[in-house]
Amino acid sequence: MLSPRSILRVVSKLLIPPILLFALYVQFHGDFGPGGGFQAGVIFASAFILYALVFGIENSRKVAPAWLTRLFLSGGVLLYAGVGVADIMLGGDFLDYSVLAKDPVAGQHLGVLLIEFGVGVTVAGAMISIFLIFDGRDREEEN
Amino acid sequence: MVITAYTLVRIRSLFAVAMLSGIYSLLGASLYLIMDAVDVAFTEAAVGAGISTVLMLGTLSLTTRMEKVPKKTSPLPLLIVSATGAMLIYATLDMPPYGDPSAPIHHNVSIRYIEKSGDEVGLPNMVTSVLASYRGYDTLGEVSVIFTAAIGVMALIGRSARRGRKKKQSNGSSGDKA
Amino acid sequence: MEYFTGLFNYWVVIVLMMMGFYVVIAQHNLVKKIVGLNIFQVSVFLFYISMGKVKGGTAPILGEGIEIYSNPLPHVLILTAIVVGVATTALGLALTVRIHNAFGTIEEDEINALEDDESAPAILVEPEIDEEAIR
Amino acid sequence: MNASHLPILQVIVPLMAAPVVILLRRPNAAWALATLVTWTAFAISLALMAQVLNEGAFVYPIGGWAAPWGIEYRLDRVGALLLVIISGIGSVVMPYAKSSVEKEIPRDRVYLFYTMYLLCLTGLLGIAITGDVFNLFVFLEISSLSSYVLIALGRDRRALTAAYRYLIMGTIGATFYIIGVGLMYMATGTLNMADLATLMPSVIDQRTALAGLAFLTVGISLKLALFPLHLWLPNAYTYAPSVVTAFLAATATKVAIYMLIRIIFTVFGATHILEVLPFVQNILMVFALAGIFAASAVAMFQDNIKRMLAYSSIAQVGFIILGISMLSTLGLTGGIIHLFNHALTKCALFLAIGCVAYRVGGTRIGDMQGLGRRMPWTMAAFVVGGLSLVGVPMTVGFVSKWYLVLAALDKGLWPVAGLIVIGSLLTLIYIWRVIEAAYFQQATEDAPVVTEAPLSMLIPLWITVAASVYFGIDASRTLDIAFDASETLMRGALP
Repeated sequence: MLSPRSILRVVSKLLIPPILLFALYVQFHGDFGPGGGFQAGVIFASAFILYALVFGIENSRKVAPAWLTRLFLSGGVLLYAGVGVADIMLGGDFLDYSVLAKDPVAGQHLGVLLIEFGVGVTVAGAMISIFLIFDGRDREEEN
Repeated sequence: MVITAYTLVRIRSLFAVAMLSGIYSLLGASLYLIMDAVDVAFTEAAVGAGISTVLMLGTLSLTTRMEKVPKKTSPLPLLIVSATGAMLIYATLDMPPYGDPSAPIHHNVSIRYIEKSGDEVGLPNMVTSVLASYRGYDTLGEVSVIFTAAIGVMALIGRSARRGRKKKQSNGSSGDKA
Repeated sequence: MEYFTGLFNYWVVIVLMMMGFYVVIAQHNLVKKIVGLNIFQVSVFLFYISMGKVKGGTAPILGEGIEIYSNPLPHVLILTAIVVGVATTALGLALTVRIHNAFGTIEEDEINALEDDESAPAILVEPEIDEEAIR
Repeated sequence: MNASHLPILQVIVPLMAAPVVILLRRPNAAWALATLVTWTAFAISLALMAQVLNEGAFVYPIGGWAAPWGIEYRLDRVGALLLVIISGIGSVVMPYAKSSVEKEIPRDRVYLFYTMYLLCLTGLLGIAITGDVFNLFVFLEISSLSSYVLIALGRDRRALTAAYRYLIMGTIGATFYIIGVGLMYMATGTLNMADLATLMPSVIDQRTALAGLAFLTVGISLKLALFPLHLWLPNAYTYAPSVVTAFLAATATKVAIYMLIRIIFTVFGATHILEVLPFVQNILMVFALAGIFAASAVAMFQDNIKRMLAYSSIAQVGFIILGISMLSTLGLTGGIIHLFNHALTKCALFLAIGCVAYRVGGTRIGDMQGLGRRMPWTMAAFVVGGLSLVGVPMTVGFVSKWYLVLAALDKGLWPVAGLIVIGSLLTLIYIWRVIEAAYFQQATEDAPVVTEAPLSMLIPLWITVAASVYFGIDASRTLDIAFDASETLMRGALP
């Protein structure tokens, strides 16, 4: 009964959660090992692309509608720049994370974590929306 | 890598070109790894071999798969390339040898990153500390570049509103003003 | 002799760079030009990473008992440059798709011929005017 | 928050506005926000200019890290002048943009257009203020990527190929630039401009540094469309939307010229270059003169006025490079002042042509017939702008040409001075063709009935025209800035 397609579906259903988890690991572990926001964003997006390839563009659009990817895209940039502005408000220079907490090193840590998150969000949003636009055109013509 | 690049120049099937370009990136990534650039290798593998190839294939499915045979070839490009290459070779003659620890780049700015970043930023991964803190502003620029590209692609080949709305109704989501 | 082995690495990178550069300026296919641009850029990145390498050094992640690290700064620059590269690629490919819609070809010679043909309708009212040409 | 953060706010305000526009999405809201932001940026740039004039050059460390380790913003007179030009032109064209964009861009893409516009502004401002060569590359790419998109949004399908060609050439230029930066970095181990400037004298005779200079110059020359690397420019300017052409023509190439000035004078140092490579000066001068004459000659035979003005831009870039190539204070003053003046003049001319395109729908010489009577204000503005381009006294064009001639005479280059005058006269020929069509020819029978352009487009047009006359009559302020700037730049070269 199992068609090749359903095998694909089952396998990818099994694969997608670990990929997402791995993305989060890369996102927040980047300070210690290799990795960081950018790589995490790409991995996150690739999990989504796998989903889109297996379950079709239309379904994946339900998961990530255009307004959501737009929010991701803009939110990341705003978060990053917002951290910088917050530093100014707190009396430091732009992107000077030391003022974010009492202890400069802790402030640095917090700042890096926040901006890496901003990077990850924007990159994931960008990759997903670029992929959907490229591939979405394709499918539309088929319909 | 040289072989891959050469095949790329000769081959006419664009599909193969896209795959080979992915392979080229992957080879590049492994070279980065050999040269201690783990972060870079990671990124190149994900981006060059992953995202770029997917985009190439997407483009090919929207355009054509085969390249046509060019009618004429001109010697000018070869001339320009040779001149540029010669200039670069000329530049290498005064360079410190590969891996030389006494090269100027290892003695100026980088020392502080290596010696102090652990205390100043508190992260063991120096690449992350430099990327996110010392040169954090570059990274903000980088995020803006990727943002620009995504919006640019949207502006160029995004769905037009008319067709978008048709889709939107079936999706049941709102928010499309135009 | 050591002088030459020391520089050999750079020379290989330069050869790769120039192959990519050649593809960009000599090829007539728009997709292939972008692939060439990719090769050109990846080779430039290799050049940066090679200069960051220190003999006997390890990856620049702080650890116990490690004395020599490779230079982290080129790595950071190249991370940024890779992102810029993929952004350029995405935009270039998007433009290629649009050009294919508008002209029906992605060969530079044919596009030039079409551009010189003034009689053809040149104004695009809608970005996606030519539905049939896509497939 | 106080005034000391102005340098970073200059760039960060438009940058942060871009994602907000994406979230707003309504065309009118997008336009309103973009206008507000560009005007804020203009105000900030004026404040910065005042600060530079009062207190001299200053530095703003980003991230709180001191210079060679972190990235710093470094602002001096040239940089401040560039900021004023970019944000000034950027805010003047905004009221104009509203009607023009509504007509030329599909409605559902208008907000994307303004996002791109803001990002382009961010990139250009970022280049003009940064003190770090790699940071410059990042912002160069922001401005380039967004300008490719802006050009491709033109209605003609040839806009697409123009943008593609620009993308390829621009990316080659940018890649050459990073090769050059890499070679410099290899020779010195730093990326900070001030740091590079102190280290450069000791390594400038090394082949690595020299090749770096070569790659930087070629890469930037691609961006600034120095003849013969100008091939991307004519089509890009011809087919881009009117607002984009006016904005990019006035700013993008100027910023590239600024980069060249920074590299040659600040980083390498003019006198050092002259010591090691005395022939560089002549090479640049030959290319500049060849560009002036070749581009002017081509411009004379163009049927499309936008394309004619695009070729004229290449010729004017030639004039500016000519001033720079003299590597003297006077020549540099001429170059910088021409940079400012040409930005004003070309912006006015392209805005005028944009008005014509808005009403008539075409920009060929034939479309201009009889327009002198039907669109009197637009055409009068075009005439004043054209005279300024030629270099008639009482306009800005005269002041800068005058200084270029003086600089050439000062160096004893009589033939060059003569060529500058002849080159300016060539400008008269192609501008005259338009004037003749507009004032001395009757409109054809089937020409559409047109009226004057809307006020929202005329006012920005006349602001730029008035500015180009004002700074032509009272040039002392701009001249002072340009002269002081060139003196510092030349001195920066001395040990």
